[in-house]
Amino acid sequence: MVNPILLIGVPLAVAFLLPLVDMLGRRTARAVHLLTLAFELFVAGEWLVQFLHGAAAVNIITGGWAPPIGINLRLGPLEAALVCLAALTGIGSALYLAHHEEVGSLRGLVIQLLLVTGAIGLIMTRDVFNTFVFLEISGIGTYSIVIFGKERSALEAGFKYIALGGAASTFFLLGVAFLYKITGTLNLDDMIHKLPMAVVAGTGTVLLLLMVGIMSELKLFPLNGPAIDLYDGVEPGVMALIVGTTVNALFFVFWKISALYTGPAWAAMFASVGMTTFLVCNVLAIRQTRVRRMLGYSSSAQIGLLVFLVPFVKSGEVALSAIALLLVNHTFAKAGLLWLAGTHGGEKIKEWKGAFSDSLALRIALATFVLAMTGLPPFPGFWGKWQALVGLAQHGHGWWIGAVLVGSLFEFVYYFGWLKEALTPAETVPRGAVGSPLSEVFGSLLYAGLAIALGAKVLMQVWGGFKTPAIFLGAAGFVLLFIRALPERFKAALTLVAVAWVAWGVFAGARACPLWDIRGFFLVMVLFGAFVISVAGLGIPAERGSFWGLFLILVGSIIGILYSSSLLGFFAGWELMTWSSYLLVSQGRHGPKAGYLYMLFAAAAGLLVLGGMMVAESAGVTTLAALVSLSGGVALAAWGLLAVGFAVKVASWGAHIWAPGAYAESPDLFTPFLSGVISKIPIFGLAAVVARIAAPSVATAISSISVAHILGWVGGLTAFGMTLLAVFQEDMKKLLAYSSVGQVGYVVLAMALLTPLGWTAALYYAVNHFLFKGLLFLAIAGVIYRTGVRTFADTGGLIKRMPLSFIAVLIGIIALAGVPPLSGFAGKWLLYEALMDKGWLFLTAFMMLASVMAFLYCFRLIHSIFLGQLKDKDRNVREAPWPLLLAELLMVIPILALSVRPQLLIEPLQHLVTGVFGVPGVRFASAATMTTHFGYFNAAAMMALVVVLFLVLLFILLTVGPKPTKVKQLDIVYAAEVPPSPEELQYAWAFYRPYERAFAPLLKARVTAFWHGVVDVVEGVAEAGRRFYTGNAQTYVLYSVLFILVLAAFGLAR
Amino acid sequence: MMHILDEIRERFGAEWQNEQRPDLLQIGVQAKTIVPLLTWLKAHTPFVQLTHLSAVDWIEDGEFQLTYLLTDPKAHVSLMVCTRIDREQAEAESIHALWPQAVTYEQEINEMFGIHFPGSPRQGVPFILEGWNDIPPMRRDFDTVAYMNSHHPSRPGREHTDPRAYIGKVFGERGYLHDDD
Amino acid sequence: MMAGNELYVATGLIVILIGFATVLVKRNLLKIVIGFSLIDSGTNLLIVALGFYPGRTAPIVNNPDMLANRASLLVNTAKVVDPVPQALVLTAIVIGVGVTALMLAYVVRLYATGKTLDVRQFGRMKW
Amino acid sequence: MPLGIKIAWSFLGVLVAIAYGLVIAGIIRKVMARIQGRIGPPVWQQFIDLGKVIFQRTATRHGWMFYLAPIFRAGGGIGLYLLIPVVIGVPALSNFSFNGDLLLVMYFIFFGSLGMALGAADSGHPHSPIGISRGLSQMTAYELPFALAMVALAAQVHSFSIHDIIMAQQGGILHWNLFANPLAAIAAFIAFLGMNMYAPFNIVGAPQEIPVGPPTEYNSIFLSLMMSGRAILAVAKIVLYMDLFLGGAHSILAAFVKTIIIYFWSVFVGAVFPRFRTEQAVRFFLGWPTVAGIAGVLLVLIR
Amino acid sequence: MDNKPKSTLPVLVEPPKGAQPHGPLGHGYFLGETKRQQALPMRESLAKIKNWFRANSLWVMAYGTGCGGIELRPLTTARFDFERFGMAMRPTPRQSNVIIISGYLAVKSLKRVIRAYEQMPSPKWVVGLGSCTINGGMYWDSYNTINRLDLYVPVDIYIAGCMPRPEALLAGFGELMKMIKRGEANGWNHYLENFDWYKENQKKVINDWNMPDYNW
Repeated sequence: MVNPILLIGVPLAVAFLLPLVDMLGRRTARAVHLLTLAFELFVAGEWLVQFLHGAAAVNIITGGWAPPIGINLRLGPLEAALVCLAALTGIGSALYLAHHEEVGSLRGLVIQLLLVTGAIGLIMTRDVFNTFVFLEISGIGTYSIVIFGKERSALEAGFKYIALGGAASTFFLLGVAFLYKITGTLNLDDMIHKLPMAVVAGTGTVLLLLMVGIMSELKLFPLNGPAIDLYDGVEPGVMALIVGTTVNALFFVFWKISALYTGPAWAAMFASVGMTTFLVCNVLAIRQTRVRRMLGYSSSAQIGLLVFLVPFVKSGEVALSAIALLLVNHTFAKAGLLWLAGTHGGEKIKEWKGAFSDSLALRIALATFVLAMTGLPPFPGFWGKWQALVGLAQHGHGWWIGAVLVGSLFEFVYYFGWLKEALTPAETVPRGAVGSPLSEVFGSLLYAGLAIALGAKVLMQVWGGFKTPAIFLGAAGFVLLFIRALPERFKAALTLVAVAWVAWGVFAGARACPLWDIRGFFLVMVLFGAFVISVAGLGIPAERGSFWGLFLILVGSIIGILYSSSLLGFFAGWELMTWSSYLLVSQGRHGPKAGYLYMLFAAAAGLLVLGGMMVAESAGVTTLAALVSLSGGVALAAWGLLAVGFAVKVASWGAHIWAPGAYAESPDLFTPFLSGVISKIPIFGLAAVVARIAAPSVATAISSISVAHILGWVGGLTAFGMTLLAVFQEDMKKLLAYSSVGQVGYVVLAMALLTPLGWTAALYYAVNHFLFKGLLFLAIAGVIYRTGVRTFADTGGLIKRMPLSFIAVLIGIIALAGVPPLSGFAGKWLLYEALMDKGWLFLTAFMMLASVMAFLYCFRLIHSIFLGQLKDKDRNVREAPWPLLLAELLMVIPILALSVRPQLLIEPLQHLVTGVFGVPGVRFASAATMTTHFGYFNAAAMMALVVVLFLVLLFILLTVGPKPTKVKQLDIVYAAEVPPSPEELQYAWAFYRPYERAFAPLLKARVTAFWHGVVDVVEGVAEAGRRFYTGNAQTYVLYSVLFILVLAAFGLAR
Repeated sequence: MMHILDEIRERFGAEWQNEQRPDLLQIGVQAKTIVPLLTWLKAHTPFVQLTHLSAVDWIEDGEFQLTYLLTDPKAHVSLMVCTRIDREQAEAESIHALWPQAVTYEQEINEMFGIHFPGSPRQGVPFILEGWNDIPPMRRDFDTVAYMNSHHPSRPGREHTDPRAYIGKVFGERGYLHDDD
Repeated sequence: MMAGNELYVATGLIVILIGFATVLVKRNLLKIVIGFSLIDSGTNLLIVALGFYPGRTAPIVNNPDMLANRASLLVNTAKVVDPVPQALVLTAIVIGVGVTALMLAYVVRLYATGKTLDVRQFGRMKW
Repeated sequence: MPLGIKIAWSFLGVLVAIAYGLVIAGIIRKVMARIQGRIGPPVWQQFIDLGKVIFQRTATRHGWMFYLAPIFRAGGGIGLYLLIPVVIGVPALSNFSFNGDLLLVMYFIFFGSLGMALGAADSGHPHSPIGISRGLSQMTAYELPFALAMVALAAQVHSFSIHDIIMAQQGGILHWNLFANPLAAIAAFIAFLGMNMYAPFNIVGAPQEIPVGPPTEYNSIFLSLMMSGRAILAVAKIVLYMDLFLGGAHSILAAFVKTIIIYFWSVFVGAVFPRFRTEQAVRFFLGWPTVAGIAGVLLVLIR
Repeated sequence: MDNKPKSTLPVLVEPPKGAQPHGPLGHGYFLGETKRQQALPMRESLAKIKNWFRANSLWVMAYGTGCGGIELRPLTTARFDFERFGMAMRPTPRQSNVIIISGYLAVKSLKRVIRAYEQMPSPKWVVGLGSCTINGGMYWDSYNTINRLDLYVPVDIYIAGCMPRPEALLAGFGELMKMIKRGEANGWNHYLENFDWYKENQKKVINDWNMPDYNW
């Protein structure tokens, strides 16, 4: 093994020798620089491997003096890992900065090395004063590298930084000196040992001084003003270097020194300051318009989170790996984002429209970093956050969890706001990586790759290996992401094969075990849905190359959810589904904007679900099955949080505003899946997660009827409100979007019944909705594909050109409206019988009203598109492509089958419901007649009656009376006038205007106004809050002084 | 109200003026002063409303008369501004900029008399007549009976009488409308 | 606090406070730099004062025997003032000089860009 | 009863119902004429009209949906009638009500409406969708009091089966739901006005405004199917109301009397009141009728 | 425009010799009857029954052309009450059997009348109300009203007068009903038989013939 002292010695020596080397040429100097960093990486990596195999940490004694007197260094697993990170980031930045005029010069190279050396020194040293020295070395390195910048902004930032750094180093030095006076040693380990024994007045003050010095270097709130300026003003490559080296090292210094701080007061102080930083910086970041400044706030927030976790790790409540994962995640993502920001060059967020549209790898990297930063799976931050929260939960820190979740939500707000811009296609030529040399993007690609690899490794630990369907599909999707050359239809075929393969595997394997538990039920739906979409994809090419890759990842994530037995696995799948569907939604024409809203609500839903799971974890529950054991207030809290989370995800009334946009603006190919399948996954959540808590324990905790009743009314209100809004839509996809949300409202209502019949109704309805809404969205996709328009006013009369699509839509709306004889009626019938059985009379009538209202939009949909007058521009429209029709047929067949024999679905549901409740939902009086306590229904006889009637009447029509003459399109009764054009005859715009007038009081956008209000408040707070950073160096110094005083006032200065 | 006529005469010059009734004044002006006059009337007098715009075919004089009927909506007094234009080059300035409704009148006059109002929208667009291909029907040189005979044949057996002769035959020379009846 | 070095400690503290006051109150960049220098000096003075024990000698070992015998060296340290703070200060002074030089460099560059030394003029980056 | 004979009886029943529907429509015309001081057409005028329409020598059609819509319309009416027991105790006239309960009947009402709407819209005439838009709007509005009344009845009897509801009303006139739950009855009977689309709720057709609304383009044989469908739909609805509120009927005579009474309710209201606009109608139904319906449900809950 | 018809014409205009049945007559029915119907036994009796139905259910196109339009309205009132004869106003030609040309008919209106008439299903009848429809009436020398309605649409019955009162109109309807029952009111057949002749006449007066021919 190489002597670890060389980790410091070699770069230091090289730094001084570099000017000499430079005489051989700048290339040589660069090579030597890189070689040095590679050496560091190699040495630290080798040691890291050793440590991971169980080797003990090594102490290095310098100057021949034993630790109390001499300075010693230590290399343990954490140190080795951090050195690796520093070296890696150093390499990345060196490559990135290679072509930079100033920083890439000789001086720059020296200072880069100096920064790395300083950081490694900070990491390894165990001597307090030595820490100070390395701190100053790092500081000077930073100051000098900043001063290279020619812009005034960089200079200003540097001066502020130096000013606050001066104050901080004074505090630190004073602290060190007094500590030395108190303990008589400068060795950290010695000091830790001796400090508790020293009973000297003022120790607290001294410790406080030391801590403020470190916190100020760590850029915690309120001492982070100059640091944020630095992010904004300094060359991003340099900042990436600083993030990867100095920031990590400083945090490690904090970690080491925090051992001196014992007692609950200090722990509380660390947690509070860390959490305050996390919350405040995340809120303030919302209002930032400049990318790098926003990243600065984000960095502060992330460090705040780490600092917050330190006392809990020290006390053993939170696993160390949580911090490690979060730190690694932050380094990867933040350094990567900074490099990308530099490569792109857009300073304002608005300038990021269409970013990297020419580089798939960079786009993937950007998305990876954003997802990693916001703590989404499978990236390391997710696992870190989960571990941290579990630790907190298990030790009863509920409010801290709440704070972390709230802060994380703000993180979503600004990061995805940024990503939204980046995903929005640019009106002009986008800025991007045109012509960027590989060296410049090497670091970001490396870190993106590492983040993905590390994340995937953990994910596979949770979900299983490549043989599990979820991982298989996810991996296949990931591979597909990179295949650009293939035509989209071919990719669809590949997807088809993958899905079919998985389905074959699943169902072939399932023959042995009883599949018909609830997850098998949803599994069939997901795989069938994915299959249908792939078939449709053979007809309509996806607009973006990444569609099928993301789609496979999405399907994989949903299967992951269904397969998971642990809370972690479930939640990982949940968040994977969230972001993959978000990215898919964003592929639409106005998708990024709609997707952003979708993401925010999905994130909120995810955090609520996470909160609910944490409540469960606090009671020691880690698997879904064990949720049953929850009881009392814990059960109620978990129930509430989870139920609300799932309710937000199904876009219940109040949280519905994301849905129309997301459904309407997502790619036409994806919308059927979004509406048909993804909207059912929260239902699965309700059934598989919430209901497990609900059934036995919430009932005892509080009268479960009322809680369930509330959920029922939420579902009912959703069904009614969304139906009402759907009636007035002018855009066909938006209409279906509102309709989807409303229909899922019925399902939620039926779930909330918590009776066997209710669940039968809910699941029957869910499948039925999946079928007919998928069918409708597919048919509409065909119409949009052929005509290119989406508003009702622009279509009409297409029955003449697209008769098969018309039939598909006709079947869809008859099923949707619940008109006998199609399958929708059985759903309505079950729902009403269940509601009456439960005794929710008003909800029954209310739902009858809502489902009749559905007629209005059903008719509008089919009329405005297919009936009425064919427009001249549509005269040559062709029927939808055959694969799309085939996909529609795949949906129609089950609908017709269920229409004749609802038992096909209800029989399995009987088993399923019996498994949950012990009794089946409906009884079968005869082979075909279903009965409940309230009524009976015979679908087959119904169908027979209708068919016979139809045939008889058709016979009459064909034989009696004259043979009708078909008249031409415009030959209508038009007050004996010649109609001018089809356009003027099509009554499609504002179709239900009188109805709108009648319901005007209900139609005020109150919910939207409420959310606008929320946004206004948050933005107002952020706007007011960020005035805190006045930009004046003196103010920042003053803050540091005041910070000491405030902390002293809290009694820390004993 | 006569003072308005006087003022018009002073400002714009008038060929003749007349107070037909206390609430109906008439004035005849040069065609070229029409637009300034109407502009002035609308801006500075109570005659702000264009009630009517009509034409008369003075075929004997070889002229068309255009009559602009303005109304003072408060005092219920009307002012007829008359002007004559050459019948051969039947063109008049459009006043649709002053009163948008003039467009319709001008369209109708254009269709019925063939008087052209340059700049007015919808000139030449059919208004009442569909597919008219003869000379404008309100011109007095349009022979409606001849047109009838050639286009809309009468049912055989119908007798036509000259109204004037018929009235004279029945009621005597003086007709049936005279003062001492 | 040890008896006998209060004066030095207090002086050091006062100098530090004067330095902070200068940094916080004065608007001129150069004066702010001077303030930081004062802080540095005060800190150095304070640290040295912390290691000062009245009546002890300077921690200079000139007896080669002593150097050879580490055990006796440790014993003999009781007779000298604490050498460690002095060593610290030496380092700190070096660092302080470096930082001050950098600060002055910044001031020069800032003046070149803004033609002013008023610290309030350099707050464009904020919020 | 064997299925074949059942079908035969049902077929006969359908014909009778159509005839009956035409007769009462004729009666309405007569009554309206007399109210207006006219002599009015003969009672059998509807038959003449129907015959005339069938004997028309030419017919025009638009798309194929235009062709099929009358089938849906008539099929909806006939199907609805076939799902409702007309006279209890007479199996021949209980039709096919074993197929489903009140819910099925409620939803089957829409079958014809939907078919009608589809066909009319296919004609490409703007008045058709305008009329449909009004009709559907009005339909959703009266659905609320109607649904509340149905829920009240079903909760009262604890069954959605029409047969059960009839049986629960036996044993005296005061057992009729009309008196057993008068509030629900009020709600349902006001909803009935809207359901029948006579004045004041006849904005759908709105003669003089959007000529005849949806069927503007319909003629000859198509129109005849529509007329028959409308006739039997009206009969089915009043039979349903008779079953639900007036204790059903034990004999054809009782059925005749009761249905006439129910029908004249809407006739007389229509003769007196002017027409509501769509939004007025919607708001009307969502007002006091709904309150009555809610009170009707509460009445059940309190008991 | 000098090729005006020379012959004196009765109420039903005799077509010139050689006029051929037009298009739709060829595909399926002649004089409105299918071959299957023509082959029916008791065709005469059946036709009488049908005519009885038709006569007793006259639906009138609610369409007023001239000043006579105002005379139609009283028919629906209590004083005249034409509903007792089974008549009713229909606002759509697709469901009307009778169209009343109520007074003078401008060329512009003629276009609309023709269109409405052609949209009515057979059998259909035209009633000419007032002198103007017969020979131009007091508008005989107007440049834009037609003088003889029967040159353009087949008139089944004229009701003379200027204007005829509603009683006269009712009497006319009574006569029309009798004619229908007797099978004499066959203007619609005449129209089909002499379609080209009618079209020629129509196109003579309607100069901008922008009416689509897709109806026939």
